[in-house]
Amino acid sequence: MEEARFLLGGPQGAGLETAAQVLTTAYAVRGYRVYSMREYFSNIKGRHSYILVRVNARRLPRAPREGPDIIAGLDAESVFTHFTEAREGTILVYDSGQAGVSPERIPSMERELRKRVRETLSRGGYPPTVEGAVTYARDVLGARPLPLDFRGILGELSKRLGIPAFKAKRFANTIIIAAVAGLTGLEVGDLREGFERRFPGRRDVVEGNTALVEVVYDALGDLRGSLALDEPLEPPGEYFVVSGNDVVAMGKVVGGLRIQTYYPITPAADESFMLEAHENLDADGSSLGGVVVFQTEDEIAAISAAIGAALTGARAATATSGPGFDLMVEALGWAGMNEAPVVVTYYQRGGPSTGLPTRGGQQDLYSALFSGHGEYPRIVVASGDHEEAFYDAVKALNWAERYQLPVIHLLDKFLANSIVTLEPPSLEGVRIDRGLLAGSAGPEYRRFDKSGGPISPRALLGQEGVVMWYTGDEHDEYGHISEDPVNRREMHRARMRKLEVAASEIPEEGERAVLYEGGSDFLLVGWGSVKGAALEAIELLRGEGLRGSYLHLRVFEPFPSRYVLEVLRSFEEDRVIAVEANYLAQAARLVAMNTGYRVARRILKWTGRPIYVGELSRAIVRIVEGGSVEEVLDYGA
Amino acid sequence: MEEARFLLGGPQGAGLETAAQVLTTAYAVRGYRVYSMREYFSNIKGRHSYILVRVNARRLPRAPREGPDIIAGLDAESVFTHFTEAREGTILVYDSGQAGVSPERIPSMERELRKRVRETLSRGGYPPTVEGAVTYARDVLGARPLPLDFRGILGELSKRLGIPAFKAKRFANTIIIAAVAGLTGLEVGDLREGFERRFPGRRDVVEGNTALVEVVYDALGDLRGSLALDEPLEPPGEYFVVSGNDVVAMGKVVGGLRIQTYYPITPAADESFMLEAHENLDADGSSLGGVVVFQTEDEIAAISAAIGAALTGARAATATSGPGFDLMVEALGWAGMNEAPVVVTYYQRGGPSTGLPTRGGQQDLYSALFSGHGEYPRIVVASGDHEEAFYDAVKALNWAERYQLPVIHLLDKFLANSIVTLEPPSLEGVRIDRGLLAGSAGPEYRRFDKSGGPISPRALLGQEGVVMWYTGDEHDEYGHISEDPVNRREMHRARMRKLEVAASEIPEEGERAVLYEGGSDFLLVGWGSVKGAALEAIELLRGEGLRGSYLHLRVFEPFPSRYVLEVLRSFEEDRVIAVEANYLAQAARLVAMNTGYRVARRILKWTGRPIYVGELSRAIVRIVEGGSVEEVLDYGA
Amino acid sequence: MGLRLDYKTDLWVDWCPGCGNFGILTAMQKALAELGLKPWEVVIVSGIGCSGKTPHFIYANGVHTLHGRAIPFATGVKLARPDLTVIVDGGDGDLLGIGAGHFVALGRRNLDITVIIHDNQVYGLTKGQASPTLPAGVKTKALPKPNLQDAVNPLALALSSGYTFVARAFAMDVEHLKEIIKAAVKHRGSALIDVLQPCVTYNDLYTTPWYRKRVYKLEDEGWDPVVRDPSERPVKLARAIEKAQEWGDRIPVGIFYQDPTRDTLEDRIASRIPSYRSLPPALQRIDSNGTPIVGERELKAIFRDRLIRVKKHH
Amino acid sequence: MGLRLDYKTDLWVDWCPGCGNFGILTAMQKALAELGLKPWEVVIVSGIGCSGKTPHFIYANGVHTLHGRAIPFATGVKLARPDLTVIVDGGDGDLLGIGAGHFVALGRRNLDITVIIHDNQVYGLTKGQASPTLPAGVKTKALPKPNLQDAVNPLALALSSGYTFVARAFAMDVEHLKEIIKAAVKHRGSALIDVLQPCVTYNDLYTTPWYRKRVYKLEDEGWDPVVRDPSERPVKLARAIEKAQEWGDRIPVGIFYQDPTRDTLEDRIASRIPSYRSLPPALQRIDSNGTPIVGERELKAIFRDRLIRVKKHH
Ligand SMILES: Cc1ncc(C[n+]2csc(CCOP(=O)(O)OP(=O)(O)O)c2C)c(N)n1
Ligand SMILES: Cc1ncc(C[n+]2csc(CCOP(=O)(O)OP(=O)(O)O)c2C)c(N)n1
Ligand code: SF4
Ligand code: SF4
Ligand SMILES: [Mg+2]
Ligand SMILES: [Mg+2]
Repeated sequence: MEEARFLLGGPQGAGLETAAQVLTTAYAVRGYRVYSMREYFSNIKGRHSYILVRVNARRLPRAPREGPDIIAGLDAESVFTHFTEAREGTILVYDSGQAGVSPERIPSMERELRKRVRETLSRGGYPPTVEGAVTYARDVLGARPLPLDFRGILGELSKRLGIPAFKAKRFANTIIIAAVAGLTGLEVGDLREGFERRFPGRRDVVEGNTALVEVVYDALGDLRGSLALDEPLEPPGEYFVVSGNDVVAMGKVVGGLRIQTYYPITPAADESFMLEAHENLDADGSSLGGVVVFQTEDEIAAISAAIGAALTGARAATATSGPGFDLMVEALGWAGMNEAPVVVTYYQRGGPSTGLPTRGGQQDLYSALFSGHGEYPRIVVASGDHEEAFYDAVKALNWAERYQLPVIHLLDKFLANSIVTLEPPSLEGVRIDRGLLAGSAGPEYRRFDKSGGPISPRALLGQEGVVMWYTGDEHDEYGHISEDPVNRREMHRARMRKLEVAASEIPEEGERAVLYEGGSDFLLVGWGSVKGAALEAIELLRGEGLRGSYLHLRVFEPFPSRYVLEVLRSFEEDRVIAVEANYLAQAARLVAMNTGYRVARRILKWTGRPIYVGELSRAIVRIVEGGSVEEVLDYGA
Repeated sequence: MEEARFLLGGPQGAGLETAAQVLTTAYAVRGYRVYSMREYFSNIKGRHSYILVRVNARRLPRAPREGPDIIAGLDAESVFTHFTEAREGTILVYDSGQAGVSPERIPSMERELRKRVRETLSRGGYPPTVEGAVTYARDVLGARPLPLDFRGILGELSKRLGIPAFKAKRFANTIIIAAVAGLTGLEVGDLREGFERRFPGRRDVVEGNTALVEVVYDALGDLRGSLALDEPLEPPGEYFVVSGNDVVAMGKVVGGLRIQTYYPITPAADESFMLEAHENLDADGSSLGGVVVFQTEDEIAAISAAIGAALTGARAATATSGPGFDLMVEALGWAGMNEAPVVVTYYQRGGPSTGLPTRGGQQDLYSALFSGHGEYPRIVVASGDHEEAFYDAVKALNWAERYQLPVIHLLDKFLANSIVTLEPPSLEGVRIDRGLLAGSAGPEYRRFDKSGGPISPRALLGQEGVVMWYTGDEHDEYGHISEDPVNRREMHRARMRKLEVAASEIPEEGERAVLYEGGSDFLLVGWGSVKGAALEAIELLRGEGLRGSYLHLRVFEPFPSRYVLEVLRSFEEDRVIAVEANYLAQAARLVAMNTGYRVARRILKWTGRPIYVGELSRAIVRIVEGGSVEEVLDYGA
Repeated sequence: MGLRLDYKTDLWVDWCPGCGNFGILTAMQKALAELGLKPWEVVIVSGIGCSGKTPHFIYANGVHTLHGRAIPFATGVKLARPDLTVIVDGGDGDLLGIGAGHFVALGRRNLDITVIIHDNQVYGLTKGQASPTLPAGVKTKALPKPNLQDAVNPLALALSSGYTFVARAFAMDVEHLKEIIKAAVKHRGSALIDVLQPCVTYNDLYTTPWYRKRVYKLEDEGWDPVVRDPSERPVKLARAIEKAQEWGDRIPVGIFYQDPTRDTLEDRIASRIPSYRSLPPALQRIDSNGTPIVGERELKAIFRDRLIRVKKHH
Repeated sequence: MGLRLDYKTDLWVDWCPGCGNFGILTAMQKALAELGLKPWEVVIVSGIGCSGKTPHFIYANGVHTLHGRAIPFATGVKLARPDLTVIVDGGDGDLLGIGAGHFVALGRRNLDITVIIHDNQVYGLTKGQASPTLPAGVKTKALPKPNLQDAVNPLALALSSGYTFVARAFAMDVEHLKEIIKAAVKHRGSALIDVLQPCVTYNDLYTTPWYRKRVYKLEDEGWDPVVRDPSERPVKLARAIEKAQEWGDRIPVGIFYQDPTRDTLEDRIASRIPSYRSLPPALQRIDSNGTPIVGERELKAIFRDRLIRVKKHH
């Protein structure tokens, strides 16, 4: 088969994150393309967590998709949470020792789910136990149960390694990793490489895990390799195995970032962690400098310190998510007023308020565009996948300095926490653009000199022989406070006009919006990580004779109004569909604001879970063929 | 004459604010309607400040208007700042002792203005002195100079009162108050009442001022009463003499506010000051309770404490302006998520950032509507004048409780700091609406019970026999954290649907938008304190044969889309003009977002000064008759 | 779920097994029960973090607010209903990092609120970063490199800010902690309890055994924390701050300082608004059957200083 | 306007005549000149308030930031260019009210920044409301009623937060203040100077004559603020805090505490990033002629732990 999909579940803290990394690495070693995403609670230990992995022999999968080939549960809760996701042929791996457990005996399970499970099973006449759920999956959905004796397997491990049982238990999560790997035909050595990557220098852990893989492989018997994948097609020599957080960090390093400030918050903190782990830029023994990663006392301090650093000429950024961004809003306005180049990497999660802090969504577009009192220019760019995220991170740093303004780089949890095999990005054509610098400025220097146009030559704090002033008050060319109405009229206009300059320089077509043409039966309009699901759904529907296109919005400020309107008008109005992971269809409403064009059909999702390819394509069909105008999606546990 | 207009200038700290209050009171005592506004720097002492007063015998003036009948300057800077505003017949009162002063000798003057004054005078061949400016005003503009010997007048005062000269000097600002009053025919007793109001219990101050009025009246000689006003038409028995800040405080008291939290900021703080000064609600000896006015350590604490108080059932609000609002954004989202009824009174000033902290603008509409991550319902209402502000303050408190959400009440500095004679507002039809309360809730209570619709019965923290939970996380009906996708889908939807309920209950026509019909030659579309200038400009143009209408946008969320679109479509597209005190035409762009209708013509101003009636009407003519599509206004010093 | 007086909810407590928060939770539940308070007379206000979940596990009113903002939310509740018992639970990051400004402000006010710091030296819920109570140079489990920033001393900070009750306790000594919570709640004024709370998942330095070896009780050494006369304040305060520095082989727990001689913010408000105690903001009537209590006549009376009577026929 | 070394700008200083800020301004200008620093090597960072305008009146780099945020902005400047001299000017509201959290955080870090509080007990620029250093019960000019909230002691707060140089001075004694500023700038680590600054317009209680009668110099009494060995810290700190409580008939000014034995944040960063001092963030090259220094090869080298080599032909 070309692709295999599997879902691995277990309690938070039991190693699901490790599983994602180990499996992704192991498949990558073999040259497969892997996409893996993770769902978890805002909890450190005990609540249910799972990963969804797609391994493909030809190309990188782009989004979660229903219908796993394998569902593997570490515990009873995993079975109860996911058994309804099985389809014809799905192999359901579970611990035979848990067969009799009922939802009532699982305190970590949420009330609502417990109730639904009971209802589903009792409606079908099945007992409310793991056994019952597995049988339901088999009888009703066509799944193939694969009970494994976890206790026996771990007993075997403790025997082989000569370690006590409680120590063997620590390797439990490897049972399901190994089951998946074994079923799909991975070799022991591939997995071993995954463990070596994950636990560098910890031989005992690697050995233990490898031993357990062997035990499980034995236990699989005939089934081993039964879901074997096709040989991968011409893989390149190397892959980065990276999350969305990771690629942004890598992009920032290429883009010359030298100070990253942050206050811990999900799902942004891992980016700073990645940077800190690589703070010394050592390449083959020679040092290219260092990135100062600075944990502040709050997000107000994070953005303020980033701005302070930016004024000295250091490329500076901060990364956060909604609650933190809210606190940055005031200082963002200061940066706008003072033409300070600063980048805020903004990871969307489920809002409002603390919301669903470890889940995803696309609810923060308004926040990125409009938060903050007063009017000032900012650039807002949203990334749709790992590759875009990498290049956008570089661009954001360039634009910030070229136009001397804050740039907000929008991502979301779906992207941040999904791990892929990424071809090492080409840096051909990637440039560092520091904008207009006043390298030879002297005592007559005026920081906000507008005589040459809205963009003033920029000197840096600490630059020899130059002195300058900054203030959040309206100011004159020197940066001193001025309340004069004529100065105000011109200064405010000059600041705002920088956006016009940016608009004239950054192409609408291809850079600010991208049309993926596939036919005129329908047009999806989306942004951010809708991209993956949209493109795959379009492909899926092509198989069913529906030919659609996707308009991917990339830069929201300056908005690509002309091009977007042109594209929209080239489709039948009732075939244009907004797709967004929010309630309000924010991007669609922004299209109306900027072009007057109202997208009247929409597919929305706000459960905190990503949009799946299947549910999206079914919704498209209901709109295009069924006349529906709004579809609300809710797939995923 | 029916109306007199005057401009009084002097250094900050020299009593211009007092002048506005005293004069307004004095005219009110005589039954006139007065509108007075004030411009001042972000400075405590020394920089130039002025008031613009319109006194009318028939009706309340609504906006600043060019062409003062009197310009009275306390100092040379006032003359230099305002002499170009004189027109045919303007009486220019100044200190003859300052005649020789040049701009270079006035350190408080801003560079830009100094340069313009020099240029204006030298172009006309006048010397760069007060004398020169006065002569310019006379020769070029037709003004009538009225030099007064300030030193002599104060000398006379010190003689009459038997006080030393330096003490007499403290009364200096009364010279221009008296000059204006004398020219327009006010009696000494009227002014005296003004002083008594302003300085309650301070007899010596009242006496000194009154004596000085007499001295000045003597000095005016023949000119006394030369600008006498018509007798006022049927004045009511009483007026409130109040600023925009004051009326909001009064509205809040009527609306049942019991806790106001605040952190000092211009131009919001005066509202809290007004409340604090009236914290004991004493009416005719009997106490109706008390309002706790609480100064917090910052705006984050202000909103947080207000929300905390609101949960107990106390009506709670906070007041701030842009920088403070930015800091409130995160907690506002918490209120949205937790369906907490809280009111934020949001006074717009000149942004972005610290901007023009004592000047005005309408740049914060986006901020009020969209600030904050995630999606949650809020109501945003904007007041156009003092009367609206009063009733909106009551409404905001009602809506907050009825729909259980944050309500943002938008005002601006122009309104906040202008003082008018207000007819005591009728409270007929004003109700207190506490929404759905769970008065008899018991142990089974669920705070977020949605079984009866999106609005849940509300119990109060501390209510006997009831216990409840709140959290900013997504939650179940009890208020406990829930990450279940189905619960999430429904809870988020229910919260957002409250806005639909509000939309169905608050009429679009008349309450969310008001059409002032005057003809179809043009339609102005505006909001907030554009109202006054728009209505007067329309009236002015009617005299010139142009008949226009005004669409006043009042509630921006829920937006009156249907009605607004209907009104807009009933006008020729090229006769529809947005009028706003900002750069982006924010309200017009919101119209497009909500209706798809793009208002293509606009009149904008962002100098921090209010829109004047004259400049607005001229800009309308240029658009309607001259084919212009955008006009940028900049009148006012 | 009927009304319960043991202060327990039937939710699953989702902290890591062995977490010090269990000790704090139990101590709070016992203290509230022993104080004989009704669940609806108590409001537990928390920030965000592992600690922030506490109110959900207590059967009393619970307000789980924002990261760092528990104190201002609690302040609003208390100002509107000074008769309620208001307790704040927060993490060290929550109260001493992002919320340090509010922490200081509460001390200045001496509002009658009890603040409990769940002091685990890490940011638990965001996976183990250094918190403001972790010393420089040490490296707990989840840090990629040793900590760059130094620790603040919660007791010294509270004492300098004006808290009138300042104590430290150990989460694993539930009985002792419970007694300190009771004393703090009974104290009139702002009270701070810094609770040493082992985080089994991320803090591998300050563990339960580590503390057990070092902790000793102030009262066992005859420490007298009480200010009996305002003149004693400077000296007792300085001594308490000095004592608060003690850390290492011996770590004192107990009440470091208690000053019942200061008036509370509520006292000061009541001196300005006489009806404040009997009819606090939340309990006042504002309407009668929908008609505002402040009608046209009352409005004119309250704001009479802004009302002008027009002189007729002059 | 040519480059000037007397640190004066030609702007009109728009404070009220007689304002204590003039003393602070003059002392700063003199101190900088006497320290022999070049104007471009100095960055003055301020918050919002009357005090916030200070940088505009000094001929050196000036960053007039947001209310309460001068410290974090300054932190960013200093981290990126540790070789620059960074001074923060803020009001008491600015640094101890809205900015108190950052104030505490700076102490924890011991970053080499000097913080000057313009302590006038009021919010000057917003027209005289009570600031966090105004005691409860007093009523300055612009308050409608006596102050409800109590004062925080800036010195005690700084000492508890970890500042390694803590001093108080009187704005009207320019010479003495100047010397203290010089000492603070020379000190390696976070330094705090609380300057008693009369506000002639809104503070009619703590006036210049009031202070003149009370202020005395610590050094005249032989006060020894210096920590010579880390073991002295707890005692010297406690003594300094006790001394800081003295207020009333006698008010001490001078250096209360100075601890040169602690490492600074910069030291700690340099121990992790060896090139930090020689090539701090702002001075590193990031491109050569527009081409990123980190190219494809370097990217793979730096992130080699994330790079997987595909096994061919297995
Ligand atoms: C404004 C904001 N910033 C960041 C976060 C992310 N966050 C959640 S919990 C937490 C820290 C928790 O540490 P602590 O306060 O010590 O509590 P603990 O989990 O250790 O009990 C942070 C930073 C947030 N929720 N809100
Ligand atoms: C976020 C924010 N809130 C409020 C203000 C309004 N504001 C301007 S200056 C000031 C206080 C000034 O007091 P202080 O810090 O003591 O400085 P001073 O004027 O006394 O020097 C305030 C609250 C602001 N600019 N920003
Ligand atoms: S992470 Fe630490 S503080 Fe949080 S629940 Fe686990 S042990 Fe407790
Ligand atoms: S208000 Fe006070 S602090 Fe501000 S300038 Fe005037 S005297 Fe100085
Ligand atoms: Mg913690
Ligand atoms: Mg101050």
